[in-house]
This record gives sequence, structure tokens and C-alpha cells, in this order.
Amino acid sequence: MLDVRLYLLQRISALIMAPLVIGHIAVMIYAVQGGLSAAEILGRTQGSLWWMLFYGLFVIAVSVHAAIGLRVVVHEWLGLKGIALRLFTSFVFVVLLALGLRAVMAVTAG
Amino acid sequence: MAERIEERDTDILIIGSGGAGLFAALHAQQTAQPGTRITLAVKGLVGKCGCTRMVQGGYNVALGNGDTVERHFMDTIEGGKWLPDQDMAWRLCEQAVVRIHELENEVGCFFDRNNDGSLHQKAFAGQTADRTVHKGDLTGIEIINRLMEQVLSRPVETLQEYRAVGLIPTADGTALSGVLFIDMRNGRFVFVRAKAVLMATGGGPTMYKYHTPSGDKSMDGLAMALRVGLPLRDMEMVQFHPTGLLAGEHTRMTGTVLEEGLRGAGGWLLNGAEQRFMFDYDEKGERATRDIVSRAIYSEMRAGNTTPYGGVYIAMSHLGEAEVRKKFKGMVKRCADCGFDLAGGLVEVVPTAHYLMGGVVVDVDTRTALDGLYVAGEDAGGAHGSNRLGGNGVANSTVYGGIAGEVMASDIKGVTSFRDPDRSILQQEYERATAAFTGNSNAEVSVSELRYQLQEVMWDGVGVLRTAESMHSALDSLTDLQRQLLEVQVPDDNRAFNLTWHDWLNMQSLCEISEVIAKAGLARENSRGAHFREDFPEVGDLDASYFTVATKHADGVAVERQPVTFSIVRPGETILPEGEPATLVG
Amino acid sequence: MNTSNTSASLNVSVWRGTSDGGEFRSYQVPVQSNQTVLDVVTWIQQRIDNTLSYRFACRVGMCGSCAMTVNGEPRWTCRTHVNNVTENATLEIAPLRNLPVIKDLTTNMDPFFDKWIKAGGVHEPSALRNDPMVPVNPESKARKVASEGVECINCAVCYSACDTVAANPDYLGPAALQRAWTLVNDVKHNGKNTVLSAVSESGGCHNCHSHGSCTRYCPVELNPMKAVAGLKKSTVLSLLRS
Amino acid sequence: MIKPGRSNPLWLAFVLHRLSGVVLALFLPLHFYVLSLALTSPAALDNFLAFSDLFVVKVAETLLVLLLAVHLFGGLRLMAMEWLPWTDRQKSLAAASVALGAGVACMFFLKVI
Ligand SMILES: Cc1cc2nc3c(=O)[nH]c(=O)nc-3n(C[C@H](O)[C@H](O)[C@H](O)COP(=O)(O)OP(=O)(O)OC[C@H]3O[C@@H](n4cnc5c(N)ncnc54)[C@H](O)[C@@H]3O)c2cc1C
Ligand code: HEM
Ligand code: SF4
Ligand code: F3S
Ligand code: FES
Repeated sequence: MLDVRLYLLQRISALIMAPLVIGHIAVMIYAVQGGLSAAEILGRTQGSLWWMLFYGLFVIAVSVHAAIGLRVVVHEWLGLKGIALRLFTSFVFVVLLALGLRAVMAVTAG
Repeated sequence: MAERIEERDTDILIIGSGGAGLFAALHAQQTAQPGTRITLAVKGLVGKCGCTRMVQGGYNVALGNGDTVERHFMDTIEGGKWLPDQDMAWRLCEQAVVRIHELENEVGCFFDRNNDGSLHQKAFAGQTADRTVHKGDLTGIEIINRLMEQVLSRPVETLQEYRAVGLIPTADGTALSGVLFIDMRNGRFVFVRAKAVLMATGGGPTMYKYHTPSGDKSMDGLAMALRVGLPLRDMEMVQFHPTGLLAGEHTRMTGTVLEEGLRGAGGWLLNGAEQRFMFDYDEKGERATRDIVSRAIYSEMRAGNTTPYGGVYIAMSHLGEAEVRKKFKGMVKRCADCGFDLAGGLVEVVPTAHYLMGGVVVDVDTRTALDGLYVAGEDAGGAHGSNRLGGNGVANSTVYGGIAGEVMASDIKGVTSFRDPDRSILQQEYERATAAFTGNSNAEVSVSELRYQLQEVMWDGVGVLRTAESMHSALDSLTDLQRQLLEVQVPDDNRAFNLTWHDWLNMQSLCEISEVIAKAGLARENSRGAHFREDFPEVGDLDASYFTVATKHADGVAVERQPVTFSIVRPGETILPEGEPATLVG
Repeated sequence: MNTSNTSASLNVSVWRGTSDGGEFRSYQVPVQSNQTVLDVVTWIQQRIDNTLSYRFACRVGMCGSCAMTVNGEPRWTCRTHVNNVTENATLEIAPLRNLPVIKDLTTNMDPFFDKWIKAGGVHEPSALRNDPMVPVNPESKARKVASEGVECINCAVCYSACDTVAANPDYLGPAALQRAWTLVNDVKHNGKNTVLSAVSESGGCHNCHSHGSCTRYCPVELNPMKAVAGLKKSTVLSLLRS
Repeated sequence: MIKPGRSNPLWLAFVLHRLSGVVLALFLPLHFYVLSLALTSPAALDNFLAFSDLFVVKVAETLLVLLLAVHLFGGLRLMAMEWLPWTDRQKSLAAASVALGAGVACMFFLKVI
């Protein structure tokens, strides 16, 4: 159930995420050495516009990407189609975007 | 009979989806008045059955570089040993030029190119110019796939797995009303009335033990034409391809063509003792023409110099295994898939029935003696005479199929009503087709067993070499086979996709036409092209050439001889300008 | 009849039924030296159970009528030697997947061809029969790409092999898309954009997940997966350009 | 009946990619929720981080990172196949990307423990 636009959005979002994910994993590998604490995370990220952009972009991309991805899976494996499928896609997108942006705000705002 | 025959109407009805059927549908659709209903009914799937799809070598057409329509025409006439209908042959050669442009430009075929971008052409045996256009050695697939797309994407109704079983004339017998079909998928009968009907079921000499045509072909068209009283010409002319694969009777691969190019490239034919023998028969050795090589192989076989399965070997490895593998990739793979090593080993081969030159008598516009019935392609007789040049078969079916489409479209302009069928003939044809179910359940033999017997009878009696005696004895056997066939009972619990029923119907058609072939063979008391009488080995007087015409009357099939009209050129003459070289092939 | 080597036999189970349901039935078929799967099926119909339905035409791998599922894999049966597929002298023969069954081993191939046309798989002329032929350099890149996919015999083996077709009935499938790709690369074709937009719709090329089963099973060794990838790229480029 | 193509390395790569994608998509809201705790109650976040020090949790997290790596490299492989001139070596490419994904995860795992 993909047309060229959804396909393109999914691939673009994937390409955007690729460096971000690599970056994120790298930071995590570095960060977890010696254990994680809230203060440590927040100390690094809070008040940083760069981190806000970094994670903000990731959240937008991943919401688009996962919504389209799940749409395909749900169509192919559960047979959802038509309006239900469209609603499902939008729902996933909105939920991920809302939760994601809230988390970004939580760790970077301030 | 209790069963109701469903009835429907269409304006133009085309039977068969080979080169002739598909081109007819395309041209009818392009030229008929808007709103004309066009229906294509076919025994298999559209474009996936019939022999045009199996064309390997290519398509003959004169496209310059010294070659001319005149030269193509002369090759065709001389190849046909002065028997072709010259007007038909001329139109074939002339229109092929248009048709190939159409195939390339409008239909979208991918023919092989030279490096300068022009079409690549090669020379088949018996040609005096590089004339054969091709797409590798899969030319037919390219032509048919592209045509199929054109037809499937246009408003043409398709009736797939619809088998024509009878041509139904009007009560006065002068015109065709429609065609009786079996919808094979559910086994029901459908009578389709039409203002014009093209029969393009492609002949196909599959009554021989070894044969090349596709499995759906069983002479249904010619048998239907015969029953409705139409004359069939040149029916003794069955072309044998010298090298069919020989792999045992239990496999459908047996009989399928190993391409001509193998011999052309220098392949050897070896007898059972693994010795070359072709030079004992002809100075050109393996490179001699199809009919000569076929007869030579047959003679070796009759002398008992055979391989385990009873044929001869083809050997290629002396040309270098790697080289053969490269040059004949498709053939090598085909053999390998079936367990044979063509490049490095020996493969058993045997002459195999390939093409029927004979067919319904038609005019150059594909019209027949029956109003409303048109015939084109391998079903039509006349264009090839006693021998068909390699590459002229697909040219013939596409040229005349296209013509039929246009002629039908123009002939039905202004026709507003359908013709009423002769109900008694409709009923008769229905009963004939269902006789399979009413046989004697105690009959010992099966349909397939009878088919094997028929193939044996025709191979032995009316095959590569013939005598009056062999053909008479074949005729006796045929009578007996037909009687046995009527005794067989096909189970009637489910008529949907009932292959055994269709095998039975195939046998009916094959037996009817086998009889005609044998009788026409008896009527020709000389040897021309594909027809070789051991009791009359001479070619005969070319100036007094005659062709045979078989017609079914109340008391059976009768064959008469009619003189060939040399409307364009007489034996010994040529229409090539003076000083033209005999051949352009180096 | 020449029935050499008939001592051994094969256990063949053949699917019998229609779209409404069916079952496997077992037959014993004698082993022969040169025997294809089509020959096995033929043997059963001619000598054991003459109610069996199947389809074939050319018997040499040109018409693509005879494809069936053999021991779980889609194949052209006229060119499949029994030795290459039997496991422990056992053969399981079923109709092709992803197409409606008519009876026993025959399927209705209409959806396959409908999609072929829907994908834009028809040549649109740029010249007519009275025009000269366009010279085409056989070595040009576009011609080579187009030629790669042109020898398809439309057997639907790839269509049957593709799990995406199974999961998403609207998906046009590998063969139709491959045909579309040859047309996109055919210099003589006038409707390049029509094709690109036809394959960009919701059942189009973008649904392919590159399973590669099409390429793996294609009996004539074409590479539909590559063709579909080509379409994905071209459609995106043409979308970005517009 | 065996489904055709399921023994195909590319099909396995696809399943791996799909499953990893789905699991990631299910995990993501959870991850976001945990991070949001930073906004509402930093203590809860700390609690959670302490919890995540447990070995089992470590293994689970490692698994997720592994999945992310698998999905990432699988996705890149796929896009390479779709967009870059396609070579017949793509099957080995598929295998290599999975191996690479596993490698990254192992590295992570080693450093963690
Ligand atoms: C292996 C092989 C290789 C060949 N190679 C060449 C070559 O290189 N060059 C060349 O010029 N010629 C070649 N020929 C000959 C060429 O294929 C034929 O001359 C030509 O294609 C015949 O075309 P057609 O349209 O008349 O018949 P076909 O293409 O045979 O089509 C006949 C159609 O009629 C249908 N039909 C039959 N009976 C019925 C029925 N009862 N009801 C409904 N439909 C029916 C069939 O299913 C089929 O669709 C070759 C032939 C074979 C067998
Ligand atoms: C890190 C970078 C990522 C890349 C390069 C990437 C790439 C891709 C690609 C190319 C596809 C299409 C697969 C196909 O059509 O077969 C895809 C599908 C998918 N992705 Fe991602 N992805 C990434 C991250 C993520 C993340 C973080 C998630 C989860 C939230 C995710 C969830 C999905 C899902 C659910 C699918 C659908 C799977 C399918 O269709 O089989 N992806 N991804
Ligand atoms: S691409 Fe190959 S498998 Fe698919 S239909 Fe064409 S020939 Fe058959
Ligand atoms: S098998 Fe199907 S998913 Fe794509 S690569 Fe081939 S079409
Ligand atoms: S019968 Fe034609 S491909 Fe097998």
C-alpha cells in the first residue's frame, strides 16, 4: 500500500535518521560507561539548542518513518485497508510525534 | 439433447491467438467502425498457445541491401517447387515489408540490430539473401508478447480456453452463421454468431509420432472446414524438420526442434555406429536442405543404423565445447535441463513433423468459398506450395492475419443482421462433440493409446517417404482407429477442464485430416518438396504442375488435381532483372 | 510403448480441486530416464486418472503455460527434469500460488495479465508503419537495460514466488513491473511518463520489499528485482523533477 | 506446503528488517515516555536508570540496540540495492550488513558489562 510519495517519505526519513541514529548510539556507548544518571543526561542535553534540533529532527523523521512502516506491515499482515488504514497511519504518526516531542522538550528544554 | 446451448453474438469473431489471430484482432480494432464488437476466442490462453510463439529463427522480409521483394518472391516460388499460388506468394513478400515496420514501430518489437542501428538479418537455408529478421533465437516470443499486449489493452473481448468444435452455416449452406464452442473451463457449449469469422487455428501436423507444434494444435480448424464442405489444397505437403529431439515416447520433449543453426554452424549427424552419413546422400552434407536431410536420416533409420531410441545423433563437440556453449546458449541449456549435453556429448535426433503447407483454399484477401468465413495463417493453403522456407511461416501468418482483420472490418460495414444457423447442423456438431461420453464403457483402449497408434500409423505410412502401398495401408488403419475412437468412453462426471475429453476431440480432428493427407498423397504421383513418393521419385513436368484439392462429399473425401496458374512467372523464368547474381549470400 | 527403466517408481501427490477447496491425492508413477515434471503429470492423466486437469502448450519453455508448484517451489514443469526436484522419490505437485485455481493444476492467469496492462505494459508508438525504422544502437545503455528484461515468457513463476503479492493482492508484481521497466528504457516508446505514473500508484513498484524470490525462481534467468529497483529510482527522480 | 522463497537469504533479511522495525516501533513510545519523566519527575527517571543497571535489563537494552543496528544497516543495504547500481553480490552485502549490526551491538555489550 505504498505509492511513490509515501515511499519517498519513508526513504527520506530513513536517510535523515541514519546519521542521527549512529550519532545517538555512539553517544550512548560513550555515556553508559560508568552508568547513567538523570543528572548526567540532563546535564549534557538541557539548554542545548543543538541537542534539541538533533533529537527534534529525529522524532519528526521517526514518526513519519514508523507510521509508514507500520502501515505497510498492518496492511500486508493484518489486511487493513481503505480508511481504516489511513486512520491507523495518522494515529501512529500523531502519537509518536506527540510523545517524542514531549520527550525532547523534557530532556533539552530549560 | 437436454443441454441448452448458450448463444451469443459478436460482430467479428476470431479463432486462435497466433500471429494470424492477434494481427487480425489488432487490425480489425484499428479499422472497424467505432462500436464494432470484436471477439477473440482461443483454445489456450491469449498469446500463450500456438506456434507463432515458438518461432525461433525469425521473419523473412526483403529490406534492401540488394535484397528485393522480387528476390524474396523467386526464392519462395522456387522453394515451393513451382506449386505456390503466385498471387498469394507475391502479396506475402510485398506486405511483409509493411508488417515488419508495423511490428517494429507500432507494436514495439525488439528485433536484433546491427551496430549501425539497422535491423540485423541473416540467411536461412534456401535463401539467396540475408533476409531473416530475428530477436536472438526467441523471435516468436517477442512478436507474440508485444501483439498480445496490444490486443489485451484494447476493447477486444477475449474468450480463453474456448475450443471451436464446429462451423455452423446457414440453412442454404452458402454462408457462415457462427461457430460452436466448448468453454473448456466449465465444459459448456456456446454458439457464437458473428457477421465475419476468421479461422486462424494454425493447422499443425501433430498426428505424427514426432512433431514440433504446440500441444494445443490438432487440426481442428481444417477438420471443421472440411466438414462444412470447403476445399483443402496441398494437403500432402507436410514439412519435416530434420532434427527433433529424441528422448523416448514417455516425454513430451521428444519431437521438439533442435535448431537448424546447429547444422549450419558445422554440426555433424552420426548414425548409430557414430559415423557421419550425410555425404552418402548429398554433396552439401549436413548443410543440405531440410527435406534432403530428413530423408537421409529416415533412410538410415530404416536401414537400422540407429541410436538406442531409434534415431541418429547430432554432435557439436568437435566445434569446441566452450564455443558451442556460447553460440547456442539457449539450445544447450534446454538440452541440459532435460539431461543432455549438447555441447560436449551426443544428442539423439529424429525428423519431426513441423508445418503443414496445405490448408483451406482462400483468395488473396483471405476470403473462402463460404460467405462470412475468412482463413489466414497456417490454416490457409497456397502461399508455400510444396515447401515453406524457414522464416516465411510467421511472415505469412502476420501478413494475412492483418489483411483478414481489415477485410472483415470493411466487409461488415452496413451489415445489420446476423445470419441464422442451420439448427440441424448445430445439433449434429453438438452430438459429434459429445459422442465421447456415449461410447462403450467396455472398450479396452484409452484415448492416449489410440493417439500413439495414430502417430505410429502416420509416421510409417504417410511420413518422410511414401508409397501407394504405405498410404493405402495407413488409410485402412485410420478407418479402424476412427471406429475404435467412437467406442472409447470418456468419463462424464465433470466436464470442466476435462482434458481427456479434449484429447478425444483432438483425435477426431487429427483422424479426419490424416485421411485427407493420405488421400492427397496418393493423388500426387510425383515428388515435390516435402512430398516424396518412393514409387514416383521424379519431380514431374514443372510446366504441367498441378496442386491437389480435397473436398468432403456425402460419400467421403475426394481429391482432384488442378493446374497451377503461373500468373507472375513461369518455370525456368525469373522476374529478377537481368544480370542479378543468383545469390547474395557469401 | 517404450517403457524402459520402469522398475522404480515415484510417489507423487497432486493437488486436486478448485478454488473452493481440494486435497492432495497420491499416485505411483514409474521412473523413466528422461522425464520432466510435465511428463509425470501427463502420465497420471493418460494412464492412471484421466480426470486430472493441467495446462501446457509448447513443451519447451517458450509459452509459460505449464508452471506449477513443485515440492513447494514454483517452476516451469516442461523444462524441469524430475531428477532435479524429487526428494526421496517423492514429488508434490500443486497449482501456482497467488492465482485463482480453475481446477487441479490450472490457474486463472487473468489477474497476472490485467496487472501487466495496468502497469502500462503496452508499447506506445513513436512512429508508424510507413515511417522508417528508428536506428537503435544495440550497445547503448538504455537498449541493453531494456533488453535484459524483454525475454520474459510471462509464466507467472515470479508472481507466484513473491510473498508481497501474497500479502498485498493489489501489488502489480515482478513481471508486470519488469515489462514496465523495459518500456521506460525503450527509446521507441512514447509513453514513458504514463508508465512511470502507472507504477507509482498504490499497488505499484514501491511495494516491493526486494525479497528477490522473483529473480531466484525466474526460469529464464531474468532479474525482475533489479527492474523493479530501476522503476523505484526513476519514479522518484521524475517526481522530484516535476 | 513450503512457501517459495523462504529459504532465500534476501527473504530472511527482509523478515529481520521487518521484525526489527516493528519491535523498534513498539519500543519507541516507551522510550519517549521514560525520557519524558525527566520533565515530570527526575527521581522516577533515576529510579528507572538504576533499574536499567540490572543485568537482564542490560541484555534487553542491548537487544534493542542490536535491533536498531540491524534495522539501520538492513535499511541502508536495501536503499543501496534500490538506488545504487545493483551488483549480483548483494546477497553477501546483506550478510555483511547483518554481521556489522551484530558487531556494533557486541561492542556495545562488551563496553557495558
Ligand atoms: C518450433 C517451431 C519453430 C518455428 N520457427 C519458425 C521460424 O523460425 N520462422 C517462421 O517463419 N516460422 C516458424 N515456424 C512456423 C510458424 O510458427 C507458423 O507458421 C505460424 O506461426 C503459424 O501462425 P498461425 O497464427 O497460423 O498459428 P498459431 O500461431 O499456431 O496459432 C494457432 C492458434 O489457434 C488456436 N486454436 C487451435 N485450435 C483451436 C480451436 N479448436 N479453437 C480455438 N482456438 C484454436 C491455438 O490455440 C493458437 O492460439 C515454427 C513453428 C514451430 C512449431
Ligand atoms: C536508523 C535508520 C533507519 C533506517 C535507515 C531505516 C530504513 C528503513 C527502510 C528502508 C524501510 C523499508 C523497508 C521495506 O520497504 O521493506 C524501513 C521500514 C521500517 N522501519 Fe525503518 N529505518 C530506520 C529506523 C527505524 C526506526 C527507528 C524505526 C522504529 C521506530 C523503524 C521502523 C520501521 C518499520 C516499522 C518499518 C516497516 C517494515 C517493513 O515494511 O517491512 N525504522 N526502515
Ligand atoms: S520474469 Fe521470469 S518468472 Fe516472471 S513471468 Fe517472466 S519469465 Fe516468468
Ligand atoms: S519477489 Fe517480490 S518483493 Fe520484490 S524483489 Fe521480487 S517483487
Ligand atoms: S509448456 Fe510452454 S513453457 Fe512449459
